Amino acid sequence: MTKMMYRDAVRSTIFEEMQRNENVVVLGEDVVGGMGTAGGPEAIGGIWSTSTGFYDAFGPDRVIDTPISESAIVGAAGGLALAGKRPVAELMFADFIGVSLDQIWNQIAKFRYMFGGKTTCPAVIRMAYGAGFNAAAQHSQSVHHILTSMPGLKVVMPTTPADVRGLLREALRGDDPVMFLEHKMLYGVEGEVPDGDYTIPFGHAKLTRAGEDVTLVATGLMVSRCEAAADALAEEGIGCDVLDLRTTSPLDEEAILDSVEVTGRLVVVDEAPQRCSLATDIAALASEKAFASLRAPIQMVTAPHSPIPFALELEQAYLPSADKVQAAVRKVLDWR
Amino acid sequence: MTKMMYRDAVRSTIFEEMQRNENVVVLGEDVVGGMGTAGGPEAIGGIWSTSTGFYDAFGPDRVIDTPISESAIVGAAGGLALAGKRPVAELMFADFIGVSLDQIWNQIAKFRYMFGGKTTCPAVIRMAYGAGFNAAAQHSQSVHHILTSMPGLKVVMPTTPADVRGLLREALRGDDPVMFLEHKMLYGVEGEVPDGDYTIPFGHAKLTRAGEDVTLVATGLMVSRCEAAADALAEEGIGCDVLDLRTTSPLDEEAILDSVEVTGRLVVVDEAPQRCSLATDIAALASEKAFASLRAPIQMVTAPHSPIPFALELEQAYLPSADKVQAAVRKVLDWR
Amino acid sequence: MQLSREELLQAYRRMKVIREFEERLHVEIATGQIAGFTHLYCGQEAVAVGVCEHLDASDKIVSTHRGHGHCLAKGCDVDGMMKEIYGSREGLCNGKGGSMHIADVDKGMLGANGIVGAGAPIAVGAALSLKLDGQGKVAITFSGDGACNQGTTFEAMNLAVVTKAPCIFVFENNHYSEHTGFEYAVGTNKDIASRAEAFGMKVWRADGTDFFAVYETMRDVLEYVRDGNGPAAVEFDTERFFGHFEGDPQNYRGKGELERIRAERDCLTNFRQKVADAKLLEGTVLDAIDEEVLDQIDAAVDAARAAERPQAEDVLTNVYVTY
Amino acid sequence: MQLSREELLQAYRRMKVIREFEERLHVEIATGQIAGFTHLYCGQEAVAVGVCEHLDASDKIVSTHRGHGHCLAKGCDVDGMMKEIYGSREGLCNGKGGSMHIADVDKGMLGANGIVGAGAPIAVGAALSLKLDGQGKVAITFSGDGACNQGTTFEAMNLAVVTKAPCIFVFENNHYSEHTGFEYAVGTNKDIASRAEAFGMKVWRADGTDFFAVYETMRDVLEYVRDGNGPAAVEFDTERFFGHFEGDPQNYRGKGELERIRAERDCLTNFRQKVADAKLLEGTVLDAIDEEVLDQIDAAVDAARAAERPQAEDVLTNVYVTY
Ligand SMILES: Cc1ncc(C[n+]2csc(CCOP(=O)(O)OP(=O)(O)O)c2C)c(N)n1
Ligand SMILES: Cc1ncc(C[n+]2csc(CCOP(=O)(O)OP(=O)(O)O)c2C)c(N)n1
Ligand SMILES: [Mg+2]
Ligand SMILES: [Mg+2]
Repeated sequence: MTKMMYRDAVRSTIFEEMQRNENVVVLGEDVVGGMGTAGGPEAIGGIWSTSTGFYDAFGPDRVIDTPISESAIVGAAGGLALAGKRPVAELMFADFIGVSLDQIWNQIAKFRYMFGGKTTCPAVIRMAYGAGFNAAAQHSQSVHHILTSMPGLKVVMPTTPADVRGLLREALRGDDPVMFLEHKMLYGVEGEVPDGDYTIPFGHAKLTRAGEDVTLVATGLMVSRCEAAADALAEEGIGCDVLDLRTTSPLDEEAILDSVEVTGRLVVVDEAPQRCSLATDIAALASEKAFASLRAPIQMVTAPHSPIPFALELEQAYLPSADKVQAAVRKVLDWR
Repeated sequence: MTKMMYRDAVRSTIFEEMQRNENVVVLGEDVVGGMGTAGGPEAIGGIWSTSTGFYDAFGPDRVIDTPISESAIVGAAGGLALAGKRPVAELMFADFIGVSLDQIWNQIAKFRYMFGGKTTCPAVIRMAYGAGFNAAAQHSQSVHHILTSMPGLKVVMPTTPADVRGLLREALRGDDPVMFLEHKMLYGVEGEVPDGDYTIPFGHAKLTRAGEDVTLVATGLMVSRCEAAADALAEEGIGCDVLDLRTTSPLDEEAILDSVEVTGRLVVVDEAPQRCSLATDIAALASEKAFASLRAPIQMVTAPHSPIPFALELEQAYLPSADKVQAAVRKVLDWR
Repeated sequence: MQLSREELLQAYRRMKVIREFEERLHVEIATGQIAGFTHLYCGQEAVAVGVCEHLDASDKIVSTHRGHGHCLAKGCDVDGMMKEIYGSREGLCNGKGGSMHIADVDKGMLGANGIVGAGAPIAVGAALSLKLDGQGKVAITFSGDGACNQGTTFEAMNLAVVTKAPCIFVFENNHYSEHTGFEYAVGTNKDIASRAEAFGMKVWRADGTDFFAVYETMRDVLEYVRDGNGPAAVEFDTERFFGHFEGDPQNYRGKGELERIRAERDCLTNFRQKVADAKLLEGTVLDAIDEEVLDQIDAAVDAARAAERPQAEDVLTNVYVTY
Repeated sequence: MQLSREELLQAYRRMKVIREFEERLHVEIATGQIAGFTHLYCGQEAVAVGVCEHLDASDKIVSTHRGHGHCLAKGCDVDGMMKEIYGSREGLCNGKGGSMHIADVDKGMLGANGIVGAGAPIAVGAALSLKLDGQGKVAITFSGDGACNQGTTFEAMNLAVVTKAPCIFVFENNHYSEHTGFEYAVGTNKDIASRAEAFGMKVWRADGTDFFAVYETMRDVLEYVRDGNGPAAVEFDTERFFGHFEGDPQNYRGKGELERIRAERDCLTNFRQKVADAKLLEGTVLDAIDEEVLDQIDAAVDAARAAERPQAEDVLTNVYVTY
């Protein structure tokens, strides 16, 4: 076991994988930094410090600093993958899927299918998502529901350094396009990381709190808010299962349904607004497949249906909080 | 009453509105056609024939033929709207939100909010969506769930010529950005159209079949499949409410919940794949707000989780059919 | 002309295969036998063949919605393509892709593409891969005069220049994007190539209806790019003989335009003329090829009609490698 | 120099307001009082002011993530902006937008923008609206040397050329996009303007640290565009005095670079020098303005600190006009 920050887990895993497999190639804006300047390369190593030292170790052909051209970045990742490489492309902010969605959705997600299974497309697209920095409406969004809705993409949302390492290795060694979503507010979080070359298979949720009264399902930053709510409720003798989905596509349906079968009560927490969200996706799943077990209406704790506001107070009010999760748990327990 | 095709309802409504309000401006690829050719302007009037005659009537400043640059088209619509005009932009295929999503999602949807309510953005973005033409994975998609998930956008999906006219007028006279989704397979459908200058307010579903056993909820082409299923089931004495949502944002929650309260059984039909879809959105709504009424698990009849295949047989197997809807109805009726 | 007799015969045959493949599709589509949108390459054969005759399977190309010619020139199987267009399970893409998505990655053909302009960034990525491999291989992206207005095309050109990717941007200017004229839609101070030049690329221009002009130009372009000088661009002036898609009324054409381009700008006629004038090939030999090609296309259509149809359960295969 | 004394004083004051607004923000941000991402315009004042002094409220501008200077030059209220940056309900956008989304549509300021390159198409739309109005008004989009690589910028240039929109593309080349140098990221055969030229636009270039150069150049550009000749582009060579965002270590700078540009490329020093040399304005008058501006900024910060905070219920207002 080693202690490590989330951002370092990202960086070290890619670095090790680049050492291990010469086909792994990194590209993105400022992944090197300093190109074409007096200061010279390695000025920054990614604005999230997730590629520091890569350029010095692997050079410009494997660590490709790009202009501000997200469509070209994702498209080039697609071309690299079709040609046999394992690209890891960085979108500085998940919000920039807006300027690159075609290459994600209509290209890399579909190559294998459209081409009759005769190619693989092992492109990993990393992106920093989520609110909490007061970065306002265009730099704070959660986009997992959009990507999860798209067949051909796998969508990964790690919450801990240990999961980052296992899931990122899995992504880098698989043959499918993976959207690797890193929550900005988690980059600085530290955690224990197992030694050794482990991978974590996709589609396996993690139970981070166990209880028999209510099932809480969440991803990313929302997992810790569920845990806080669960811990507070535990003091009152209310027991919650907290499920960290870890990947939203594939989805661990079984873990959700198994828990709901026991608790009969489900609260889904999502940082995105509710309409056509992952929250509704999971609620719908349970309402179809765990119908007989449900003892109360499913509650969804999500962001409201608005863009993300700038001001401190507004962003705070916007985001699902541990308090709102607690309130939802009480509501499902108080039903009838 | 007049008989009219769906595509003619689109065209005549915009044409009349252009006559009525000089601020209405049309832009898009080949909305004129023939620009810069020996044949001269008006070679096509939109590939769906939804702007035939516009150029001759209103000239190049109000009927703007554009290069193949969807981001610029939607962005220009945004700029026109901020400057006081009422642009109607055409994306030939809804799939092209892939190359223009930023301008839809991060720009026109958010101007009003980000600018503290100090502007309006009356931009209407029309797009042809849906499968049925064997146009394969990049020219057949349903995108309403993606757009519905985005706060700031209104999403309209008319199914009949009469609804086209009322809803399009409402869109053209409102002050919010509207995504106007026209199903390709409906363009050739004829229907009665009321006379006079009527509008249809957004957020009002239409009950197209009434019955007390099961509630069917759908949009676009799927409405007719629900109707076909309902008609067949009616012969066996099974009564279905069929709700055509008409707009998915805003959503007529009341109509759905009222019907489910009576029937206790809900089948949601969606042309898109299920994950984070409108189908899950409505299932989640009912599972939260009509929980006590539900007498069987909600069924979702959707496309499978794959890109849209090309071959006739495959596309047919891919799309929800009236038969699949019937089977789902029987399933909810047979529960326990 | 430095081509051997074998090379000349092969080039002619390839162009003829494309021509007859497309002429036959034109007929077949009219009978309603083929579903979906089909864009025929007829008229532009000299570009695809003049470019691809220089390549081997480890060079890559990325194509467009009008992709049959590029596929055939890069060596995709005629039967497999015809079956794909007919939507058969035996098609090159098992009937899942269709006309707009034909690919054969093993042949270095990274896909036709239904999204205008989407191919260019993909080609840059392929070129970056080839640069890393260090074998002097190149990636080529074909773009129309319409596609050259899509943001992705510009981003790709700039990215290629910045990264010195061995990528060649082949612009096929057939003067129309759907129903709109080049003169209207493409803002330039001269032509498409001059735009590419402004991104810092070396550019070439040639008559795209003259196989020899294309072939000779590409020799220079390829030498430049294979030598590690970074990307390059070429603009070929060409013609499409059919409508944008099958069913297009072509109101945008001038009077007699189609007859004129068929008469004066046919790359096959042009080729025959040139090899006859230079006494390189005999008409009878070419006539024999014509016969063989017609038979080959007949056979391909028969095979496609008889080929196995896909099954409902095929819908859910190949979404991922691992599920 | 054809500016009146009044005009000169106003221009100086505007530049100084921007300078002090930003210098003060630099200090305030360091104390952790201000949330979010803030990009300071310090150093580029002559561009914003040299451009906007020609405009009135019915001309439109579209700005970038580095938008404070453009906003102030276009007449946005100093207090309202400061309050917005502090996230107050009294801010120009009620605290919902923040630094990256300041707008004042009534003043013709159509928004800063957090998405690099997103402003250009919006400006073309505004220009098309102004063209339709027929009053000789223009729309101006500001783009950085980084933004000029985004596909939207190219699409916008082409669309403007094709539609002859009265749109001006102002490129502020400050040599860096975040941490990357212009030399690396921007493929050209000469400069950014030469790319714009290849789209068929008339282009200009000038020193962006010299107010008079900017102002005089823009007089010509505006005359050309207001006369109905279609779009135009201008490239200004300029400098940013702070990091990309507040907190940037600026490792990409050369040794002594910041000191040098502050010493040699400061548009305010330059302005003072020029008006002194030409005996147009007295230093004492400018000193007095400096004092007034400092007071104004002090007052703005005080007001912003004291201003009303937004409430949770504000989150859901203004998503739509009608709900
Ligand atoms: C992003 C996108 N926009 C629009 C279309 C519709 N479309 C298909 S082909 C085409 C014209 C392309 O013109 P050009 O690039 O000149 O190629 P050509 O058809 O002449 O071969 C258009 C507008 C599309 N497929 N993708
Ligand atoms: C689409 C997009 N990509 C990347 C970013 C992150 N980003 C913000 S500013 C910036 C650099 C912009 O450089 P330039 O256009 O030269 O403007 P400057 O910062 O020099 O004013 C980048 C990469 C963004 N906001 N939007
Ligand atoms: Mg063309
Ligand atoms: Mg810059």
